[in-house]
Amino acid sequence: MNVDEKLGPTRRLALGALTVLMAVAGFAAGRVTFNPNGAVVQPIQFNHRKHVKDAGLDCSTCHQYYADHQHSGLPDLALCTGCHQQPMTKSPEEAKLIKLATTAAPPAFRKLFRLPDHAYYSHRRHVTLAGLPCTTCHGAIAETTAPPPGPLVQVVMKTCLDCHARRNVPTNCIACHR
Amino acid sequence: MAITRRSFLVGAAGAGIGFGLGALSHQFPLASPHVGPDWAPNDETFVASTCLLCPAHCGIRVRLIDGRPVRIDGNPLHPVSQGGLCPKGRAGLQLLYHPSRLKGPLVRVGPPGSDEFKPIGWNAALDRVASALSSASQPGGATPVEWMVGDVSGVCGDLVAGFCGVLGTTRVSVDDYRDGSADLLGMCQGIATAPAFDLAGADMVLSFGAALSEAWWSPLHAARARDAEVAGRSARWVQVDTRLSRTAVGAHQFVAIRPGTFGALALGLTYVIVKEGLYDADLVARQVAGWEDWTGADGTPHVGYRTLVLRHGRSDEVSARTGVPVATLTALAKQFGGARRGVAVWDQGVAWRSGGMADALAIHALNTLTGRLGRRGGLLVQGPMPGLPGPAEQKAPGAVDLASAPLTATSWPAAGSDPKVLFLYHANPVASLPDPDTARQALARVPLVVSFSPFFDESARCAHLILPDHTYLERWQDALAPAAVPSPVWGVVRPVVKPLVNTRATGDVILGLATRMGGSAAAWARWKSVEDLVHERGLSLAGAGRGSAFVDRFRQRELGEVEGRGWWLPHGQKPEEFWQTIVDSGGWFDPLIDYEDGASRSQLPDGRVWMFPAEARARLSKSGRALAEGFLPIDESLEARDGGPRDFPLQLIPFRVMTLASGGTPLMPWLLEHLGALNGSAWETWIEIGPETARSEGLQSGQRVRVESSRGRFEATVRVSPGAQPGVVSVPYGLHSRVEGWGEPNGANPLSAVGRAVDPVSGLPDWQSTRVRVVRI
Amino acid sequence: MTDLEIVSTLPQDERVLLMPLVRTTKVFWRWAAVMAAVALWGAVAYVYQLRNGLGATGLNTPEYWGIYIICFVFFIGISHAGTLISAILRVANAEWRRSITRSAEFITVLVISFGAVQPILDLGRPDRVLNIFLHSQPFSPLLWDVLSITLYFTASSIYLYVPMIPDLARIRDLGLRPRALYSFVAIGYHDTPAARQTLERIIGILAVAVIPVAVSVHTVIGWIFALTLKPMWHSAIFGPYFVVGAIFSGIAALIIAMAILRRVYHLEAYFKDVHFNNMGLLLLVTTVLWFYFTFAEHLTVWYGGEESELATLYAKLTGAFAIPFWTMVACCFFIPFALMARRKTRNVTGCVVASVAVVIGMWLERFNIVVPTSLHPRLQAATVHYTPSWVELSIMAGTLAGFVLIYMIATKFFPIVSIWEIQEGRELSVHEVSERVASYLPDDLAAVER
Amino acid sequence: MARWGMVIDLDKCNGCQACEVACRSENNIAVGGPQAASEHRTISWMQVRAEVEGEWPDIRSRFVPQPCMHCDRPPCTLVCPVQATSIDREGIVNQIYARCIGCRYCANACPYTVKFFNWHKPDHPASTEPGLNPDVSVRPVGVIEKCTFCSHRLQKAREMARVETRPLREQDFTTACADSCPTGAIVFGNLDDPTHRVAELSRDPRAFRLQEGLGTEPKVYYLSRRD
Repeated sequence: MNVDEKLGPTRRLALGALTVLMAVAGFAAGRVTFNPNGAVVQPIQFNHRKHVKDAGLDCSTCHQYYADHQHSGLPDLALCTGCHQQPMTKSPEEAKLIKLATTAAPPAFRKLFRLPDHAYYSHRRHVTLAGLPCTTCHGAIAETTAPPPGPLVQVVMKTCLDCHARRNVPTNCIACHR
Repeated sequence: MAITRRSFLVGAAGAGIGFGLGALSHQFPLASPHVGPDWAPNDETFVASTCLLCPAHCGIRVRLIDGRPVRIDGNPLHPVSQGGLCPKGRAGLQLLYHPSRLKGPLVRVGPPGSDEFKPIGWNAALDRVASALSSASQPGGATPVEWMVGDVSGVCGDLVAGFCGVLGTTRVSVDDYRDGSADLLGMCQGIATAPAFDLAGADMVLSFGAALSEAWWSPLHAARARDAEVAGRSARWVQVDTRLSRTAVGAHQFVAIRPGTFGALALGLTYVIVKEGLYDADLVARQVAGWEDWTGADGTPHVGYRTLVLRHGRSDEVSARTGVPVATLTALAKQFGGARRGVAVWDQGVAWRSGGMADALAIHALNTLTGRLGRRGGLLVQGPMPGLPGPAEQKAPGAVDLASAPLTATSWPAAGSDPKVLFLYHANPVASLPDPDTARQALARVPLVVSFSPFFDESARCAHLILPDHTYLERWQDALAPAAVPSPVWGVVRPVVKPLVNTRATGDVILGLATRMGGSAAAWARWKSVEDLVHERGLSLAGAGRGSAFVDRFRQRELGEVEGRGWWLPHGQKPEEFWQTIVDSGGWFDPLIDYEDGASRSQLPDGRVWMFPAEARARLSKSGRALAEGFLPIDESLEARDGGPRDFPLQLIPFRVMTLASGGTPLMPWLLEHLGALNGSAWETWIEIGPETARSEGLQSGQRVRVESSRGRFEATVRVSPGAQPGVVSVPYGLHSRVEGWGEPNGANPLSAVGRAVDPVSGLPDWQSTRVRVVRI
Repeated sequence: MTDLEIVSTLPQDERVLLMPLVRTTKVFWRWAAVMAAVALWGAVAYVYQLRNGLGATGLNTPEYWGIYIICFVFFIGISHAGTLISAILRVANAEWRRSITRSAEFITVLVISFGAVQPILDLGRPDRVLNIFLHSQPFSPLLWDVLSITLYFTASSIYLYVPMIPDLARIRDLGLRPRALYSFVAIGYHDTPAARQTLERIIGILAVAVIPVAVSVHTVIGWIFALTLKPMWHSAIFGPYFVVGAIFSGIAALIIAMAILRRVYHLEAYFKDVHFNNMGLLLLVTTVLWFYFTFAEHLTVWYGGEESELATLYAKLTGAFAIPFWTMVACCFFIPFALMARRKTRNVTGCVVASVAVVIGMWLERFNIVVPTSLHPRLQAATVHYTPSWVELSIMAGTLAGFVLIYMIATKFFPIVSIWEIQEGRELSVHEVSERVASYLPDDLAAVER
Repeated sequence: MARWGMVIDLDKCNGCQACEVACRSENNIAVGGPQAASEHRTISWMQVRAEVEGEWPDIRSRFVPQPCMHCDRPPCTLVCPVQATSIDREGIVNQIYARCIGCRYCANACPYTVKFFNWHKPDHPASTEPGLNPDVSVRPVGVIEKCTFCSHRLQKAREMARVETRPLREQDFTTACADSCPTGAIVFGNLDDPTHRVAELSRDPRAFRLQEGLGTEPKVYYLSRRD
């Protein structure tokens, strides 16, 4: 085995490390590619900034449940057509919206900020009772001009616990786990 | 460092393997936590309706989240169930969401015996049935149409009966729970209904094998009554039974008795009561006939019941026959005779046996003798409902009366010519008859079998057309409380959810068929739908001038008092408002009935109550059984009939479990997970035997066995239970049908060993006279 | 020159002891193939279990723990063969230890990893195993267990490795293949007297330090059971009882390994009858100790007479578990005691027979501790049974085969008997021992007085 | 601070098992099926067990419904290596399914055998998913689950009370089993609040607890005229 002889220990180590690195990268790529809960693709390239900042709409216009429900709610396209019955701009997305809204089964907006099933979160408790601003968990979603593929703020358990600790709110496992 | 070919290959191989593993990692159930794909407002609402899973018709309150039923609770306003609900009622959700529900009407395409069906439109299906009905009806003769009905409650039963009247057929068989008590009341008191035992008002309840906590007419009514206080102290419940049943566990005293000797015990109790003078002699002399010896109109002398009791009820003899110690017998008799409001209760456990009617008469005599008829805490008769309009109201002469149609299990298929069209409504004869092959052959002989089953069950597989019904959570109906409940209750069954699949209410199908047939049939079917019909009935209640929509218990008492003074406060100004209140609260009831006016004691012309009335004596003496002095049954040796104890050493007693009674259970896995509370059995038919029997037969818990009689056999799992009587094999009944697709129980039909024996006297099935042997497999 | 030629020319000790590294027989390959196949089958079974959940096992409610936990306790017990025995012998200056310590230490290091993997096989969510470190709960005996096993594994590995360095250096110097491996693991050691002295000092410290760690490992495993309220688990005796049982099974495993090595690598000259005799005596002592503890355990339960405890006890003595229980007593006491108590049967065959019995018996002991108690909870009729599924049995066979396979491979890369210690024994110890023995003897009084 | 507890009147229980089914419905407990039943793997957070004494014909029996006892000194929480189960300040012994590694140590430590393991992936056929209670998560395979005293109801009730700015009342929070009992045998409430019925009943002379001698201090009390 001549090749064996040529490779010095350093190069051999480098080769091994490279292989491990490639395998790790491959594993990650495989997991992402075949992830059943992949990137969130919305039917319409909704422009939050235009609606919230420019048009001055309230969050509850579309997310109508946030004040007194667990979920904040997502609008269906029928709600959009309340304003966009006729084209208001020349935006191709708007044209797409009007077209989609008239189909038999219009596609729905998909949830972007998602919690696993075993976590209980109530918008009423946090927004109405505790008075948290939306940005605490949703970040600068109001500034976006197109739907982001993933959440702007990664909320993990530590995020919740830190926030509770900062605000001196008790942390009890079953208050959020179910 | 330059990338050599070797390092590239090694790296690529590593990456490839890593990629594969990464992709595969999602295949394992241990992958990342499940994230709900969607959001929902999760709005919670509650809708009141009525449970149709058994004849008790308890009130239910369905919890809906965004319009989807997610839980069934009891309706706290319901006057009988008062917010309680049995496990079966709660499991109704599983019927609704069962994965094997038929998605729409089906028509057979394969040959008979095959399971090949294909979907068909509702209109095409109805056209086909209507044309078959029209061509089947021959001028002059009766239409050869037959119905088999499993549920005759409320408007649906009336629609079937009315439609049969329209079709001119009397061939209806009903698979119901008759226990012969209505028959008995008719003979003794001239009252054509089953008695209402006022359990809540009794200070002593002496139950002869009645499954009060399990499969009684209204187990919740009984459960509430057991813990009720009567005159400041809690009532005493005594259960006389052949096995330690759930009811026996819940009773204050359990008296073990040999199978088939309930009547003998009643005789023995009467003997002590007479000897101790604990009965109301004055009342008996005034109101009761047949107690003392008497001479008939034709001059023949008759022996009175008193004489018989004294001759045949001696404590030592009775004790020897029943296995109840003399001391227990005497104490029980003294307690019952001394109770101010004692009542003796019985059900199928007594009646469904050869000789059961005489036993029932002897038990009934206890109530008669102690003056418990037509008294609070005794034997009442349910107060009358206001007349409800409906499809069966104008009965043609000779029209079918569903109340007297016999039990399917014993008499179907009837002898004689086969029908041209057979409807199966809530009936599954292939599974519930002792012999599935006979049922299949009978179904195969009929040119058009129409099943309304929402599931692809054994009989639906033999049908030509399946027109699946809604579940009771998706349709309109009404439901009356069973006769065993003293006050009249009219529950509304309403759709709590839009039909999940393309099914249609059978009532609407019947109306549709009648309309299609035209002529008198179309004239009869004047309602748009069952909803229309229920609505009409509700409006008629608004005009009845009594009763109320369901209200809470304080208001119930208040209403009773107000009504007692002759006032009636309608809910709302208009009938529609009254109707709306009824729908919202779940139904209508009348809290005030005067039970002590004597009408519930006797409606015979002479106003007297008969003990062992003439008709019963005549029927008994014609029965061909060995009788003492004309009508008192003598304990026959069953061994002699079935080839002696050598071949069949054990006696078989089928019993009902709350969740198994009245079928449907195999479709509700929640119930099958908790079948036998007493021995932890689940998902299978078991037999209960005592430790002594287990030793003598060499059996152990958990073994699979075959139970064989001279008539047939079934398979089961052995449960050795200290609460089982030596020499007796008890088996739960009702786990015979199954639908593939979700949790299939290992069930068997004990009737295949029992056969279709009928007691010739009462016409009721004879389930408790079977001798069996148990063979290990 | 091939490796074989190099080794063939060496003096006796090195020639015999290095021969397995350079010559591999067909029999070896055959056995290795069989073991690899079984181990692979075990891996297949585990993948099946991963896909189907622990439902693939025969476990149920209340039989929550079964074969995996039995094997866990059993393997960790066997692991006491090496480090503990070798450390005790070293500390006690038992000269006959020289040829057996290495094989014993290998058993420890390999078996402990196979033992430690068992609870992970038993986890419902092996993907979350890191939670033990991320969210530790200091009161859980399971956490202590993870820590003590990790410590023991580390300590044993070092304790195996350090005394092996001179041999590895020698192999490196001989130029045996794979050279990279040997030059890497020999870490530049050169056998000078100073290096040797440092080495021996380190070994001395390690030998003392590893003993409490080994004791803690099995004590904590005993506590896993004893700290619950379960009948016949909740017992103060469990810590020492488990330690004694572990040493007991460890000695037995070591005897079996010695006998096999002696046979397959023709090491009769190194594993001599005296070694078996001495090990047999150790086995005898631990047999008696085991019996004493077992008796004490069961007596207290019987005397206490608590209802649920008695139910478990009688299930073992006369009930459903009578066969495993009395087999265990026979295997762990009567057979080894009868064989080891007599000088005549304390030969190689006798020792092996007794050891095989003890290993089987000790597996049954773990079974008798885990299963009868699980099936007799304080509240519930005992109608439940436990039958291990094919998955559990396959994984058990797979781990056992995996252990044997890796042990076999280890003997192909590392000398299974410490060469330098043998040589040291030949060169120094004879003199040292006679001096030491002389120091034990009574002094000449006249000389002292003068 | 509340201390939630339960009183079960065995003299009233008639073994109807409505509590078991109500609990299944409320807590999305998966159906095991005949296979699981034959393997003793059925999950039921509430179990009605029958105690039978004597021999035929002098035999008596009673039903003992058994949920998690929610011990004040729970043996299960101490042994958990990952803090997946713990007792909270109001005495509810919880189980965090997302944390649990499935070692089943807690199940072994529990003297009441009321912790259940998901041997298989819990099976909820697709058509039954709309009927699942959205307030309770569906458990994954390989974790322990147990009665939580319907703590999801407590979350909602407390939130509702805060919305209506009033204290939590007795009727606001009760468990599904207590709700469902047709004979009213199961009573739930705050053991430390003298106005709650459980507080009164737990001091009844008939009251006892299971395995009291173990010192686990269960918060489920039983009432029985029999010893």
